[in-house]
Amino acid sequence: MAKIDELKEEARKVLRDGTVKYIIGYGNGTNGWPAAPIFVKKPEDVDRFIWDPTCVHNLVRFLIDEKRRKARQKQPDKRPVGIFVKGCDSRAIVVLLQEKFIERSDVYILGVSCEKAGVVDAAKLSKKLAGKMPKRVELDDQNRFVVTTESGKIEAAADELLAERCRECPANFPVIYDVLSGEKVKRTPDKPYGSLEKIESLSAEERWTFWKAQLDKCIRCYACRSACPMCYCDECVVDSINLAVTADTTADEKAQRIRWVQRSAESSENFVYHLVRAMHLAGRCIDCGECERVCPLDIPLRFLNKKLEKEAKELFGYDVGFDASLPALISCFRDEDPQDFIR
Amino acid sequence: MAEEFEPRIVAFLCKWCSSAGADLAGVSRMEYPPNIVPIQVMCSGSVSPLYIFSAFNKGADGVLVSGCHPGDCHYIKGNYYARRRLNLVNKLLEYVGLEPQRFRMSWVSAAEGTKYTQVIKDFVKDLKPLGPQTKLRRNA
Amino acid sequence: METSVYTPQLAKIIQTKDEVVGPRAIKTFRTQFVNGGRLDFRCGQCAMLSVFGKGESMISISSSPLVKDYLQFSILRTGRVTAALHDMEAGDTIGIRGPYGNGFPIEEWRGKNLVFIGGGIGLAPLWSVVQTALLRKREFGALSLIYGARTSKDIVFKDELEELKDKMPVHLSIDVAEPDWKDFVGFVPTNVLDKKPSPTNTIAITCGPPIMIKFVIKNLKDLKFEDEQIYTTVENKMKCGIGKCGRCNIGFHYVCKDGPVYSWAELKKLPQEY
Amino acid sequence: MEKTLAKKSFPQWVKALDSWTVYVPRKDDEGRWDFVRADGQETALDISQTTLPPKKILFPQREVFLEFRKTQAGNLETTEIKEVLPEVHPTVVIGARPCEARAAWLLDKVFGGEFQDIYYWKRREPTTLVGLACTPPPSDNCFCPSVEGSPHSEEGLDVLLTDLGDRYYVKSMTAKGEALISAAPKLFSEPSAEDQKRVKAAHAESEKQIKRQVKDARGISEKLKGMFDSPFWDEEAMSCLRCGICTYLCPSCHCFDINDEIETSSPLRGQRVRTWDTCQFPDFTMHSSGHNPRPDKASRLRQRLLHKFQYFVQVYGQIMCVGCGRCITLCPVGIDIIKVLDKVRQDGD
Repeated sequence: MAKIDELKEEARKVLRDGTVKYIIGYGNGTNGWPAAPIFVKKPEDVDRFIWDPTCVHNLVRFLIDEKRRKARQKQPDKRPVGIFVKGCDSRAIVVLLQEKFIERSDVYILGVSCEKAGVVDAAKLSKKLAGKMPKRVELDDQNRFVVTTESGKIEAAADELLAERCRECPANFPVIYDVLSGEKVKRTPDKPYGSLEKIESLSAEERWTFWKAQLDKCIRCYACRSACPMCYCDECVVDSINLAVTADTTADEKAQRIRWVQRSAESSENFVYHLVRAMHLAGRCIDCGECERVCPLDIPLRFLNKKLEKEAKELFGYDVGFDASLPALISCFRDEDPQDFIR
Repeated sequence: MAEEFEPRIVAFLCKWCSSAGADLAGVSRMEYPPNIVPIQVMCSGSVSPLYIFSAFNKGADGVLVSGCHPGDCHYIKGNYYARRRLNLVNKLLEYVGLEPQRFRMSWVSAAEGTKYTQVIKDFVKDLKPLGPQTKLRRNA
Repeated sequence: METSVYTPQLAKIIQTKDEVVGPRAIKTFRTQFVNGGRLDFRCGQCAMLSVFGKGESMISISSSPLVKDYLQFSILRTGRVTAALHDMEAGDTIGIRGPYGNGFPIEEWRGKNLVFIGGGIGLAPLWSVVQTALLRKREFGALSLIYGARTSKDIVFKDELEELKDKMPVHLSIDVAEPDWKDFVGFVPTNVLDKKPSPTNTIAITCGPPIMIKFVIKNLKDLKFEDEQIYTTVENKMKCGIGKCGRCNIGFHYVCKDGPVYSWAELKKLPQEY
Repeated sequence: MEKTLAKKSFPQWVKALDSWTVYVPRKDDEGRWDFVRADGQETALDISQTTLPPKKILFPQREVFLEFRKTQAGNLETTEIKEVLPEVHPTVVIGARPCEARAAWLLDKVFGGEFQDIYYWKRREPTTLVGLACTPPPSDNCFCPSVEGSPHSEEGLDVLLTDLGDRYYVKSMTAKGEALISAAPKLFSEPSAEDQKRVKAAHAESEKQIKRQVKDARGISEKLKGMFDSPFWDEEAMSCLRCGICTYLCPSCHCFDINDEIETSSPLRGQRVRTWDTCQFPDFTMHSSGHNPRPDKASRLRQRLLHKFQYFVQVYGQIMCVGCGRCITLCPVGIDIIKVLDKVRQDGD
């Protein structure tokens, strides 16, 4: 992974001359996972920024909070917000720009290329360390991860600990940035949707038993929705009362609001929630894998969105997160869209 | 005679053609199974995936979305959007393991009363062997 | 067989009366328990009303505890449950559980003058203690009511207020002047300053929208009312009503159990979380 | 009553408890622990960090309170409700951590008192908690000694097992605990003086192995009283994603929601259901008018901390946090309440 020393200088400069409100990046976490999101306002704090294979979080999510905060302030500070992005994160910004949720001028992008490798998979690493927490993770020059724990160092081939999404990553360098560190190493994964084969090869009944067993675990803590940079609706289908209630929302509007999903974490309700979320991410999910990483019950949610990403590519030739001028997947069509399933 | 399973189908019928096709079938006294619960929508493009998942959640054994043939859409593009969106819904339902026959999309114009009855007959014929839909159904 | 504190008793609506029509509709319901249910309560306590299939809503009981043959609730149409209640008529069945909350400490107010200051639907919780004070008139000093609403159409208990006028001074107000409106025009807090209730041996009880309560308390302080002489009720979202579901707290107080009635002396010490 | 139980006869003991519903911690193939029904394949107890604490057994995520229906006879419509009380078979939870049992002891205070929550007690009374002392601590983020607990605390536990290598030292504190031992008396033997010395040593050693601590928790509780309006909370909650992990997985979090869930709308038939709820979601406190006393994530992080470290102390005299470390380990953005509490202690203004 590229180094961020020049980016730090850049960060110090923009903070000092005030062109940027604050910068979202990664610093040292204290809960056992080396990296954690931090927010730096002062130039002298720029040294707190780190960059290593444990910078797994998608920080673009915090641009949503920033927009909400500005909406609540009477005279909001219109300066852009700085943000460190990997390849996948940058594509999330492209989708937010595509949907006009943020303006290009709202964000100052410090791009870091993943070059040969990518980030570690938290679940794989935790399994390898038998639950123990890593102190540091680095990538050595033979493309191996060196993991330091309190009881010494462990080495593993990058492929063994690399996050699934990095192995299938179409472009591991930022597609949009103000400043960039590291070269753009074009990598064409041999099987871009390889991880799906495990499920697609199952029979219908086996697939059902798999997904039922997984989604029955769901406790509806909504971490997948909270971590997702694309899930920015003010009012979600699963919320018990509408969140966008204002003083002039009439009683009838509130009373007639349809409760599509019950609050109970029952299998039927979990399915409606996860299927609707997957559909709402069709053509918008940039496969940053956060939904799967944050899930406390390890439900493989990424496979739901990756499947629709594959369909969007194969059925409609639609790529996500590369071109901010493209219309959304389901608000455009081609004459040659397949219709064999219509009878 | 054992109580034969009668599937209950929720059908989203586009007002301008499929629903008119259904009326034509009715006016021409065509026989077709009474299993569908018709819901008239302004356009097949307005059928949200949430309606489909919610229908299965509330116990529908089959869901049909029927719209106008490409080019006939009263709103020009509605059925093209529906074609793309409901194709994704179909793939997703199949992917999680719902029996593929349970979700069906069709083009039925206002003049195709016979085709409408045929679509319903085929759909009921497909659903009968599957028995009641218990996978996505809410069992309160 | 012990029953759960969450299970409501069934009750029938015996009479409904439209107090206010329109977007901010208010309706008064009188309910009677079926199969021998009963609920003993104190002034200012609330009950959780159930509309089965819709949910529950915490509503203050506006009839006096001395009235035994019905419970009266005045409800603003504002959400899922209250809209369902407004669509109900006499004969429909609802659920009632309670009583909840600490209620007004009316025994401590013996021998004192009582000034009731209400705004909009805020008159409903006050009505219980107004009626009780009238029925036990000898035990209290002078009673008076200052009440206001946005418009004359938004005034609740219109007929009862007319009758009340010959039992105690009633000072009505509306926010904006109307052609045939002869009483005070302006917000309730300004009406309080205008009427200048005297603080000697007097308790002021105020209920209404939070913004009104804030300024009423400020004005009462200007009129030299002590913190212990001012009582109010606090509104927060409630679900269980018995201090367990964790949502209605202001500081370490659960409003449903430790409130909703507070003297300004107590409320001042709690954080502004309502 | 104090006994010892050879490790190799632990499976027989579990089998002997056939008149109970027995839960044991088990690791799935992704390395995630959870309490599952015992099915005879238990070998020995491991030091486990289950994702969901035993709270899910005592206070399940969904509890049906009552069923309601409307029946139509002619034009007469009658509404009936039927209270649904859980019928719970005597249950044993083996392998609960002492901090999780301590959390059950705290939940007893919340669901007891003036208004008894019968749904909780119908599950709590028939349940026996068998804890395993944490030698060593299951997680790097454990800090139970800092919140008046310990790796071998006994509050809420009926039996405390301590691993002495080839055998468990079994200490039963309640009649319910003794009933488990008398279910298979021949498996247990009297503890020798050596065993008693070793168990004390093991307990002392376990406390030294705790890696994290919160200094002066009671002092922090006092200091928190004056910090309601401080901007401190905005900075600390900046990276919060507003999900429900920290509260749903906390053994002592007990907030819940009550909703009516409709099966059929006409004729109306459905259930009133209690489900878990969290102070981290906006509609937890949102008024029908849209006003929200806790409108942003800063006020909700403040509520989570004040409730556990200040309000609970004022109402029940105990710190509500039991130091299990789950909210620290599983927070997606690494918000660490130990770090937040230390900041309160050091420079809380």
